[in-house]
Amino acid sequence: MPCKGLPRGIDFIALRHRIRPVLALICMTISIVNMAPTTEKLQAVVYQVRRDIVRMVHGCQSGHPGGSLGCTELLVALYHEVMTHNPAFEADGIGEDLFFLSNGHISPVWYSVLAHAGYFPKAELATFRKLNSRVQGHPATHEGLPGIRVASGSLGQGISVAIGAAQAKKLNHDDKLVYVLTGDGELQEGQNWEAIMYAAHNKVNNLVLIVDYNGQQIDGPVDKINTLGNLKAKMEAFGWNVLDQPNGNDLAAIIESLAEAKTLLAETKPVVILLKTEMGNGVDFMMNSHKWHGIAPDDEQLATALAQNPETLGDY
Amino acid sequence: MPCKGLPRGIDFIALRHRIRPVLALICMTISIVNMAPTTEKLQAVVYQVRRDIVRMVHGCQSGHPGGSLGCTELLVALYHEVMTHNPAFEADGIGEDLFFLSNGHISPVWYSVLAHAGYFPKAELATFRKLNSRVQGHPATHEGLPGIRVASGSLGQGISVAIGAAQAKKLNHDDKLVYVLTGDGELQEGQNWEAIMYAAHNKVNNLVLIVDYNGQQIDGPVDKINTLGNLKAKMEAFGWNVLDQPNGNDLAAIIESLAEAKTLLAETKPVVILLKTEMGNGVDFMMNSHKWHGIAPDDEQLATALAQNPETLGDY
Amino acid sequence: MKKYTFTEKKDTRSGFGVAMAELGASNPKVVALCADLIGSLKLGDFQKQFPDRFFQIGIAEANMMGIAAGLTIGGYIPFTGTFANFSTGRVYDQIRQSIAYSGKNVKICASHAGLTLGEDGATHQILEDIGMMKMLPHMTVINPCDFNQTRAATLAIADYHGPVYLRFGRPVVPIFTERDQEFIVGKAWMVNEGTDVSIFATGHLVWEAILAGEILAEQGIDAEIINIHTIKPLDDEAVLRSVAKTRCVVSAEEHQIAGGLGDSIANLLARKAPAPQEYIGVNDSFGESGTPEQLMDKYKLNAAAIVEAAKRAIARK
Amino acid sequence: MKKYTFTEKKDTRSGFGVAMAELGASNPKVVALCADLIGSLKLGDFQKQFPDRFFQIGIAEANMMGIAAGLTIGGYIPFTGTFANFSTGRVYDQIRQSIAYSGKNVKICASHAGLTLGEDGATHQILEDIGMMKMLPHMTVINPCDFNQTRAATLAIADYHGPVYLRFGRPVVPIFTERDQEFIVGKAWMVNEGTDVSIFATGHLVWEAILAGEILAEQGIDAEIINIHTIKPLDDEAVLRSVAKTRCVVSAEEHQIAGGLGDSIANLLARKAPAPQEYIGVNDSFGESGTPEQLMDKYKLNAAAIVEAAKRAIARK
Ligand SMILES: Cc1ncc(C[n+]2csc(CCOP(=O)(O)OP(=O)(O)O)c2C)c(N)n1
Ligand SMILES: Cc1ncc(C[n+]2csc(CCOP(=O)(O)OP(=O)(O)O)c2C)c(N)n1
Ligand SMILES: [Mg+2]
Ligand SMILES: [Mg+2]
Repeated sequence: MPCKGLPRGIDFIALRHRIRPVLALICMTISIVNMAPTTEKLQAVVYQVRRDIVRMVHGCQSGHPGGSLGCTELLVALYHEVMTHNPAFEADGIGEDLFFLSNGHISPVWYSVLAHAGYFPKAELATFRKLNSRVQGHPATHEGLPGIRVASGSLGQGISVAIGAAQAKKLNHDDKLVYVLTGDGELQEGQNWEAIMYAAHNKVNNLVLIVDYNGQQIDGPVDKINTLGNLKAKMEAFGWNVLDQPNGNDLAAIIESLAEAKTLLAETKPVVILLKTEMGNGVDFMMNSHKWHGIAPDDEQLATALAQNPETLGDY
Repeated sequence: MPCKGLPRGIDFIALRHRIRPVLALICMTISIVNMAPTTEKLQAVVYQVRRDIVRMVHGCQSGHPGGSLGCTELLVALYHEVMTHNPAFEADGIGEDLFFLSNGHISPVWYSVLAHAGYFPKAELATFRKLNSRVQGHPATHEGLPGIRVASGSLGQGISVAIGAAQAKKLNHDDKLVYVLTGDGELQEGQNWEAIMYAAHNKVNNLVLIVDYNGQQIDGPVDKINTLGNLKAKMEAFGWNVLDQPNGNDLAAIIESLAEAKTLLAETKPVVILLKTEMGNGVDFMMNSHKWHGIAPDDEQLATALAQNPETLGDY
Repeated sequence: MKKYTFTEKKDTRSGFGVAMAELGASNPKVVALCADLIGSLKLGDFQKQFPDRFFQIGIAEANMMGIAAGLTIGGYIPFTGTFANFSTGRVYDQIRQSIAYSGKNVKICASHAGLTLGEDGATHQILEDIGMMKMLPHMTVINPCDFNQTRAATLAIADYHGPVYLRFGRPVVPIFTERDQEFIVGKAWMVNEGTDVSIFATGHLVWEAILAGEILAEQGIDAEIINIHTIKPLDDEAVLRSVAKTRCVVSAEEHQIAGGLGDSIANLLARKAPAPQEYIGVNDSFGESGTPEQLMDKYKLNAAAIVEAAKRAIARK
Repeated sequence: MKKYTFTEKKDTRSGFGVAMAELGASNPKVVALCADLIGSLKLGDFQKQFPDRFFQIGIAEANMMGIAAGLTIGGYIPFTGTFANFSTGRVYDQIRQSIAYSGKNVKICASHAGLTLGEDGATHQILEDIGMMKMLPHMTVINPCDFNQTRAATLAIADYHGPVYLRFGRPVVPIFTERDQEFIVGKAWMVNEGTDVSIFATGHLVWEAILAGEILAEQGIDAEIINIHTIKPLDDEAVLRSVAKTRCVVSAEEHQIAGGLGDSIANLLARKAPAPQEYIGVNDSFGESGTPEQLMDKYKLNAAAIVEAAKRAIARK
């Protein structure tokens, strides 16, 4: 369960050291007493995250709106509903569910969701991809942005890292889970298959892999560039339990798949969710194409995009 | 069909430039007029190659006898029966079937088979792994050893190279085939899966992959180290036609599988043969274990090994 | 100081793209490979005009290097295209074994090198690629300075047998070299003769060196500026001749200080004729997001920094 | 010349193996990973005694680096083990992003570095690993000289926070340093004080430098010999102090001349105090099969070559 309801706008960086233990306690307490929010409440976050994404990418005229929008519901569901996690942020994440973003180019959605979950001030989103920012073009740790545990951007490395974190949890007798998101085009990288093979052999059954199955990569549809073919059959042949989720932009469907994944882990296999998403989801002119993988809207396009997504929690 | 019957002991290096065209012509002619040899004739080569392998490894007290012995029948079948090839050696291999060895550590079997096929003097086998030799520990091109077109030894790269060579053949309207051999442990390397995915997507149907499916790697059985699980299902899920050959040390069975592979290529998919071999085959104390992956026999062990394999074509 | 002017700015990668389309037409053996970055590498024209000789590999750079090696066996001249990071560090062992050690005629063409990649940040801003590629035996390493020189270099390496690493970049920068220049692999280009200090620059830093030369000239300092477009093989003679005259050095590159052009020059001079040297380069740190200009300023890879370095070098004579 | 003797020869990788077993017992956070080379890396004892903290990755080095990075997140100190080639060039981008840039406390332990790997030949004989790893920001690079120093270094880096590249080798070589030496990361070890020439050596070349020092002493040449076990961060002070006295340099390493220890020294001296330098290293070529001794002789990485280089360096003062 998430840690929601923390006051926003607080400068967590300054407060961090003094209130860290208190905050963690509050957070855990909230997690316990808080009832599962309705997907309506989550939908409000989704709208705001979408606004943040297009505004961030517009603000620096670079970045990746397509994949970010496509994964908005997923990340909102994870951080605002499914995961046990601590916005006061401890890098080792002991006792918490962990999330890794292998397809680091969709950083905008992660940054926005982290900010709304209380990891860092929303105001920092305005510095996205700008000089001297902690909100780097691709997720990075060295500036100490809370919520990020490893850098990504060069594709294909995240599953391996997630496996290491999951195996560390086992050594630590920590029964929380590790989630990792990859792109579908990204699965063309061989390192993923090394990791997928290893995770099955070593029964890493505290790991949930989610594939952003949007069918698009930079140069075109995945099926045209270098098809993944029957991905479900591939993952099963590699010894994983596979969940198909054709409605990857539907909050309730996502939450259901994530719950099912958790149950399936009892079987000693790692689990993958093939999450059929729509690149650019929520901004009509960005949908049904790979064109918005990595370009920024102009002023007019921004206005159109914002008009389709009401401000719900306050723009940064 | 092979180019057999060339006189042995000729210094091809010295002769190469002058007699290259003549030699090629002779070779092609022989290929055409020669009847398919009995597997008995091939078996004689097999014995001699086995002797060469253990003697080479013993001679420098290093190298990889296990995998080499396990693939002896395969390489003999390829070079002395199945492939159209030219021992006068042209690096571009136009109009020839090509063979690539991805698991370069089993170089002894390749060197011996190449020498017996007439690519270079058998006497050079005595220089294996020694200073200033062309017969390097792992196959290499820069010393100009005829028969080798790319270096290998660092695992996982051969299928990619073979695909490139196969696609070049298509550009050249050259209908000959490309064969590539990999280890089974080697398939843990991700680059293989990049290549396997690409070959299916691009319908590289002039490529035959052979997996040395001996179930062993350095630290133990593949199933214990990092299992390939259902490799057939994996390869099929990746869009390949798969042939199982449980008798990978039986010449007739190998030849049959290679013929079947050729037929199957008509289907526009690349073909893989899962060749169940026995590491160390033909030397009883080297069989049934991964122990002889990469160590050399002592004098006594050498004598035992040689006693089990009669000299048929003359030791180098 | 010789006058260099420009009327137009273009990205060096577009020089590559234009040359590739020309090569496609002029040399039927040239093939191109790309790992899901056709637009970034400016390979769209080649792809459209020569679809049979274009290979879309997908996001699998290791496989791309192997396939390129294999294509040479059938007599082709493969040009691989992806970002500089994924052209080198991602695939070093593949280049090493299947291309360099195997002596394959592959041209590894790398865009978005260095800090000027900009907003994507450190994971993409490779600053170690020259160092990696120059350590490889049999490898030629080229980093041209503008659109025209990149075009010329691309055309030249098609006729140069052996593996080549060709590095270029993303931002638009002044075009100040001649369109139909002769590009000789391994031959340094004398930008300006001078007597007080030798400035050896490569890639985007050549224009900054020219700007620095103008500022220095105003201050009465006569800088020799040499464009080292080929880092390996280094034009030893040109370097030694210049330093024999000026007796001090500034090296300037969009790369880590360790391992790049500067170290090639320091190596040569240490062996032949030691001289004080000041390095313009990134000092053992990763990059970050920002615009190209902001980053070149922050990390001191610009004319102002070269001017200061030149003065320090001269003071140390 | 100070006297160094030895009674025993051992491989440096065994110093690593012994220390790993000790660390397993003394530090519950230490975990080991191996990519199907347990015997070669001498990790058998660790594996047997601490099976829960041993990870057999199989032949998948990229995955190994990622898993190591992930294990640090739960508070562990992962030591990865494979051959030097597969520890660096094969996985450079993975180390760069998931370990170095991410500031992960991973110890990349690499055996069979250099020519002394012997018979396997060039595909395995990496001679560029020091250069690659030293270019990476945040990376520490260590190449100890014998069994005892390798053991000491392995123990030391467990307590040193941050990514480390530890390089060692296959052949048995003299043990001439003390068993319980203090190993301070980044601190050079003065092997012999001298006044005529500074010999900076690392790894297997340190013993050769000592032998060279003895020969030189007989000829009336007083060589200063310094063991640079930590190539990065370089002990600038020790280098500068020595060269201020001797005014000439020999660098000696089992590595390409480009990019290694020699270039780190040339870089420092070019910036601070230029001096004539002679390089002992492999000169832009791949290795080949042969015994370690044959190869070190053929490629001139031995005492005799150091003696000649020292004389050339002195003559150039
Ligand atoms: C190793 C590597 N190669 C290439 C790239 C360039 N790149 C960034 S995103 C991308 C496409 C990724 O496709 P997918 O994973 O499907 O993500 P989507 O486009 O759906 O967001 C590519 C090729 C990279 N970042 N890393
Ligand atoms: C990239 C790479 N990693 C590790 C090695 C070391 N190595 C050589 S052979 C081998 C085992 C290969 O297993 P397999 O492919 O099954 O060959 P077999 O032992 O059956 O001959 C390993 C790990 C290598 N040569 N290359
Ligand atoms: Mg996609
Ligand atoms: Mg095997």
